[in-house]
Amino acid sequence: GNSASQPAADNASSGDEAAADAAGDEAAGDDAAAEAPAADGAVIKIGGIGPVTGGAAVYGQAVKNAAELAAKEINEAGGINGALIEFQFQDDEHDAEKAVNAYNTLKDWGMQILMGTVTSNPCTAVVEKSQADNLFQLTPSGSAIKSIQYDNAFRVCFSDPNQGAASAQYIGEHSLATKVAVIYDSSDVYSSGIYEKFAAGAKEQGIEIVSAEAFTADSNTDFSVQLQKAKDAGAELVFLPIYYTEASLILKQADTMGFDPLFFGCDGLDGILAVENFDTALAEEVMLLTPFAADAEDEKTQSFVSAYEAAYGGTPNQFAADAYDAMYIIKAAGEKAGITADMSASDICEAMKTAMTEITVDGLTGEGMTWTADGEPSKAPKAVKIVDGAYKAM
Amino acid sequence: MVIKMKKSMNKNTKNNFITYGMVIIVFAIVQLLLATGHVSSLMGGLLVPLCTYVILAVSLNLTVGILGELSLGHAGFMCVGAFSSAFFSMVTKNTLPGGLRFFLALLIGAAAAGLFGILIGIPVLRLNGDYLAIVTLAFGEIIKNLVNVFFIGKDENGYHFSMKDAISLDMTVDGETIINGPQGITGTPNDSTFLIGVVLILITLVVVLNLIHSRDGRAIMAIRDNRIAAESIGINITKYKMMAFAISASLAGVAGVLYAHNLSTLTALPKNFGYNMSIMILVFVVLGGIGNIRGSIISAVVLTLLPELLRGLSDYRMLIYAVVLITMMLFNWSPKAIEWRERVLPKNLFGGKTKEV
Amino acid sequence: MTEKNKIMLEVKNLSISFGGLRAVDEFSISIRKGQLYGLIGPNGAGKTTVFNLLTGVYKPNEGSVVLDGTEVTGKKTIEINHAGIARTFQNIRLFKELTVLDNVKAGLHNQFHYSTIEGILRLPRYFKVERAMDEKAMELLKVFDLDREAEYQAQNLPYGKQRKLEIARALATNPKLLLLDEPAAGMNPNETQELMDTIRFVRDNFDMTILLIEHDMKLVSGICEELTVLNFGRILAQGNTSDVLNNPQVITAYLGE
Amino acid sequence: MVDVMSFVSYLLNGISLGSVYAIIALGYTMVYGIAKMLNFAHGDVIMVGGYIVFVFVSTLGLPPLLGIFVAMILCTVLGVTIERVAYRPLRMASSPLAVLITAIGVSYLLQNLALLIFGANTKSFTSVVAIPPLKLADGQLTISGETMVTILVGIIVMVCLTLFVNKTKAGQAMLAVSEDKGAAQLMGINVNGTIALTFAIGSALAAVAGVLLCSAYPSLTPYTGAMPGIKAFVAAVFGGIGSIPGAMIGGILLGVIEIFGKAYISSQMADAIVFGVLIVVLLVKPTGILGRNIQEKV
Amino acid sequence: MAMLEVKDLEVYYGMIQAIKGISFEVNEGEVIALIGANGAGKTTTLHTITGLLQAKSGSIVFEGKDITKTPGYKIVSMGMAHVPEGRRVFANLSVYENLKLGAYTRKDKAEIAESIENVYKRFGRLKERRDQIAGTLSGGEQQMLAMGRALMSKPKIILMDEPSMGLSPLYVNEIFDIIKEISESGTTVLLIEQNAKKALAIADRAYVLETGKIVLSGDADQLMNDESIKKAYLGE
Ligand SMILES: Nc1ncnc2c1ncn2[C@@H]1O[C@H](COP(=O)(O)OP(=O)(O)OP(=O)(O)O)[C@@H](O)[C@H]1O
Ligand SMILES: Nc1ncnc2c1ncn2[C@@H]1O[C@H](COP(=O)(O)OP(=O)(O)OP(=O)(O)O)[C@@H](O)[C@H]1O
Ligand SMILES: [Mg+2]
Ligand SMILES: [Mg+2]
Repeated sequence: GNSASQPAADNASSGDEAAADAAGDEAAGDDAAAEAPAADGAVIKIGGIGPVTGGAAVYGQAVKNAAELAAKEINEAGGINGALIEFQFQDDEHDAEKAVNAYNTLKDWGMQILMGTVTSNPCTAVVEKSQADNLFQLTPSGSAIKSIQYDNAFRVCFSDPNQGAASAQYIGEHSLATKVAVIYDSSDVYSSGIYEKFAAGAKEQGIEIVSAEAFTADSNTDFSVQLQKAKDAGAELVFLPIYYTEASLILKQADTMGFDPLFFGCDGLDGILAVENFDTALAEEVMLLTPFAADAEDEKTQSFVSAYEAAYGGTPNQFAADAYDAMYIIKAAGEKAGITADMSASDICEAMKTAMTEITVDGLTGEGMTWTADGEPSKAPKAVKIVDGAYKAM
Repeated sequence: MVIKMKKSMNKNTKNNFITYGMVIIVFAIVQLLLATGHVSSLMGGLLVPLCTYVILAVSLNLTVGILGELSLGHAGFMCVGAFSSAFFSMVTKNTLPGGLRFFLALLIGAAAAGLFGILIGIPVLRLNGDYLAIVTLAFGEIIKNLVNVFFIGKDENGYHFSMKDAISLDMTVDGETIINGPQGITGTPNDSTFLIGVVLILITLVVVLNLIHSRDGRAIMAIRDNRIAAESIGINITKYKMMAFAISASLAGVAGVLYAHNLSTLTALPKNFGYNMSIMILVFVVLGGIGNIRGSIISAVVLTLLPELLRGLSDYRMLIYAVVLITMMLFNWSPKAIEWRERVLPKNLFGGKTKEV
Repeated sequence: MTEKNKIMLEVKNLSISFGGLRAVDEFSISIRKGQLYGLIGPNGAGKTTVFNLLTGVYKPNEGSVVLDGTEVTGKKTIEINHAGIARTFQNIRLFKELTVLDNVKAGLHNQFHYSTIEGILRLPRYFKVERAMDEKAMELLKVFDLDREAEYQAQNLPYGKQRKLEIARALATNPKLLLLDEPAAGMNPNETQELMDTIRFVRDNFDMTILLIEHDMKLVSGICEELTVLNFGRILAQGNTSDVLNNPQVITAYLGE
Repeated sequence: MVDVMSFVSYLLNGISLGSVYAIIALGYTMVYGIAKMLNFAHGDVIMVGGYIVFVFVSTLGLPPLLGIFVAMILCTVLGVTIERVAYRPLRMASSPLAVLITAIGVSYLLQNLALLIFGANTKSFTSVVAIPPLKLADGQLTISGETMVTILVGIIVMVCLTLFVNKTKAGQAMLAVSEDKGAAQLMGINVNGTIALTFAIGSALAAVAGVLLCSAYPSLTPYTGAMPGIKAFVAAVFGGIGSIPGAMIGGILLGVIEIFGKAYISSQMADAIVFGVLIVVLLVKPTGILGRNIQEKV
Repeated sequence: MAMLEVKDLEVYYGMIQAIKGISFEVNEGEVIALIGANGAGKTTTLHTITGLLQAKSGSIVFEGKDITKTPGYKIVSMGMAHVPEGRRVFANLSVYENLKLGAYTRKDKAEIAESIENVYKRFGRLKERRDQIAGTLSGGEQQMLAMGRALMSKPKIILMDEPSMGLSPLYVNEIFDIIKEISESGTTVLLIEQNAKKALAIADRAYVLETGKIVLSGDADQLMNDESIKKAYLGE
């Protein structure tokens, strides 16, 4: 497909201004963030869904913030085809049933496009409803295969299998290790999904998985056993397809027990350097396959990060980047499809579906992203390594 | 005298019918609103979950209010009902007609949960008070944990089973994973409807209310009030405790079936099947008045709707919810508030009078 | 042996220890059908413990209990109740939140039957049996002058009536032997007098054998035909009421004056 | 040889984890034993303690000991306030479950307050323990400074609490209140005051537990207290709820079982194993390891 | 001035009025009996005096101080003890611990041991069972413990709710001797008894309660010979 525009780059400059006034009135992260209806009242209503309370709140809050930031920027730059965006975000507490409630709430509000949901499992439940309504859905971070199983749904992030396979491939091709241990969250869809495909990919690459130990959401403070097993099995590399909260504990405990293998993770690990007060020395040499790194030197990332920090105080993680991209992708596809505020959700969906496969977007999480009709993005994963407390592209 | 007794029997029959009537009237009103398009998507989507929680609350009230034992593992039974029935529905998705399939799924969910109720009841019911509570909590967590490491797949060679991961199922490429560990079951047919939900509520009510006012129910409440005295008049403690526990479990299983066939994805997360959910159901029961079935229904509905209605408050939503919960508890249970209410309000709103069914 | 002289309860050498304390030591008693028998003795003598042994709350270390020809030693409480022993408790144990009527109907539990399914589906038998239970229960309540309070919650009854209700509930199990633990405790003399009449009435009209523990001598001497006196877990005296009450040992250990 | 080594190391890790459960369980069991209520919000007071120390020590740079002291005071105030506002009015309620539910409400409240104030982002906690880890067997085995301090503090707390309850007048009052509030009042005991004191002590302990929990496992979120709270409750039951040494033993055992379960049976089923063992223990000894078996006299 | 003065007391259980405006007084050194049928409100009256229940209206004055609103535990330290209905011993504590708790308000630590010995002297059975868990004591033994425990606070006035309930005849006599003794040693006594005859025999004055109201009062001897009393409460 041909390139619609260069949304993120276009707005990178205006991002700073946005950040400047965003800091003033948006610090509280108010829902009404992007409520700036045009004079004629023509707005495109975009809904967002994700957990902003409960154990997974950290992901939902990042998405909510970044999406609001993007919506504001887009509106300041004139909106989509002249229509401004009205963005509303609803909490799903990382629960499928609540996600459906959130979806219905947004529908009652008049949502035309859905940017969500943040986590995989609720996403799988919601896609069922959006498909029935023929409503365009773009999830920033729902990574399970079935989260976008219908033709109205697309995603920004990689799918779990993709990440698992890519990680195995990367480790194999760069001969990082032959003996690998895995520590994963067996109660989490994302983590166990990646693990499965990683295991399959490892076989192909001739990598030996010497230990694969799980933990669960209910026992995620102590990882001494998993580490001990990896150590005893002589693992050279420990693969961590998990989120950074647990990873930060794993790094600390490995350090305490004097175990120093290579640590390799996926996008969930991104954000670890941003943990307030975290001793980044522990994360030295950690590698991760992620489309986004907040410390990247490029201008796009830099301006996004500073705008985000100014508005919400805190470094954005990869979820935020996905969400920010998602809004610009919607803009790009919307412009390509020529959607207008008075179109029905279903008409918008039909137009967007086609447009998605025709656009190319340069975003924070990938250059030249394109989509296939099955909703999967095509973009190159970046491998980064933490060196001197900062991400360094490999 | 006989006349007076008849009156008392009629009184509880009448009371039961008020409860049934309440449910039916609400159902009729909602149907009317649905037909005229006055129901928002949110409310429309909440109808089946509301039925699920009402059944859960009523069934837990049987254990907590009537049997008098604190159970913190009710969500575990719901989980068993949900997974067993969803598995059945997945397997027979293409072979059985929808109605029959769902009916069988209901029976299977109820039976499986009831069976677990009995299995768990054997050790649990030997304990008392808070020890019983903690063991039910433990069982609930065990069920949730085990469901998360359950893998069942099917290919042309038949069924495969593993407790490790999907890879260990060793299936051929076109094999389909039916239960995929933490990813659970995806693609369960959406068979649950509001009508079915309401019918199941009514069935639950009939079972629970009629049980309470029968010979067996009296035995169960006698055990609750004084175990030693109940033994001394020849009531079989184990049998009746087990009966109440198993019925309560299998009704929770029914709620699980309803839940599983409402969403297309079913996973056992702490949020939906962990102790948090068990406690949530307990909150319905206690807020509505322990032993007060009608109160359970009302508080399940109110507390399920409340967080949804508070969505407009965005970030403050759950905070306000917590404050409202605490306030309602104080208002409903504190002796001072009750006294004040009795004086000021003509009649209790709900749940004021406890242990009355 | 004539019907009247039939032995209802035969206890031999019943003993139990709590730690080092021999609370009941070689207790033997023989009660004939239809007798009103008293068990008395100082505080802590082991009277309530005897009741607990007879009803299976405690398992005896030694000894045997035979009820109406059936050995019930060491059986479980509910088996013993099924065999025909019912009791009341020193510290009242009612089903507090049930109505007075339901307390008695709970007592009738094993006298009337219908299945759980019949109960839940309310099949005709449910109504028939429940009605019969109601009638029987009201009949019993009337005996104890409790019929007007049938719909009260048991816990709202005054103390004296609670004691009576406990007796009614025990009677409802259709026992052969009724054990009453201090039925007159907390009653004033008039109420005690009334209670004596009721106990006699029960014995006569229900053809009941009754063993009771009591400290109120007026009641004991007024209605008991025979007495056993316990002291420190052992039998101090046994025999007909007036003999026992005039026994100097009993006077020193128990009655005083 | 390796097997013995790893066994020992699992054991040490189990004790480390268990010591954290134990110190939380001490506060739990204290409040349960006296006030006869399952304070589901206890775990969240721990979380609050963690945040207070985080703010004062990691952010404002106060010396750790002073930070802990401040946390203890603030948590005490918090605990007593919660008791006064949310629990006391329900003390005479017709069912003890009422106050249990309110405790759940308080737990939600604290979590969501923390969420609003601090956000959902994980904060990394700087350990307040400056002791280097103890290395044994050529560095193959390590015992972290946090573990040593936690165990030490646990034992000190256990001994002090036991002495306090058994030897002081206030302790005697607590025993009486836990038995029968009305009768306690007739002895001249200030029941409300005694329960408030219990909450004060329990909450101060929660602050200490919070600091030690976050030092050993340095990630802090609004939900940090929830799971350790539940585990500590389990530990307290394990040891015999209401028993102070029981809480200590129960906590450590729970940690060891959890680690051994993960190590030798299945890391995926660690929770099932822990809870399974709990059930077995309770079936063998229905009142927990050190629980007194109280028989009702008929 | 009376030591304890109750005026126009009204007490409710929720909506139910149990005490309907009663007034009475107890002078220092007296033994006052409160008699009445089951459910007359005797227990309720005592509970209200010692602060276990709150009065709806009326006043309670103890040694010149209005204690109507005073928290119960303070009333105890002012020198009032209460042997409650149903004994209320601390079931899981030993006999000794129960007695020690009885002395909770006392400051003279040294003499507590002596007081315990005094109680043991009065109730020999308690001495034998000093380490037994109170809940496993027999009914009568628990009654003795409740009495002993109340005495441990060295009260100026002691309120007793059916102290003879469940006691053997020998002990009933003894209990009344003890009450007399207590009274003679200077402690004021307010006594509820079903055993009205014995109560009136040792009492100076008595009040008769019927469904929440005082229907009769006067000197004990005088009441003992009152025909209506005889009929209603003495069983003659
Ligand atoms: N479970 C037990 N453990 C220890 N001692 C017990 C237990 N049950 C009873 N006892 C003791 O056994 C003795 C007999 O008690 P029991 O209750 O039988 O007395 P009783 O004759 O009924 O006296 P009372 O007339 O005072 O009720 C008492 O000294 C009591 O303390
Ligand atoms: N907790 C309560 N709730 C409601 N009513 C009560 C309560 N306690 C007592 N009553 C009622 O108050 C009235 C007075 O009861 P109270 O216990 O004071 O009587 P009493 O004279 O001590 O009788 P008894 O001789 O039986 O001990 C009775 O009618 C009783 O039913
Ligand atoms: Mg006795
Ligand atoms: Mg009384």
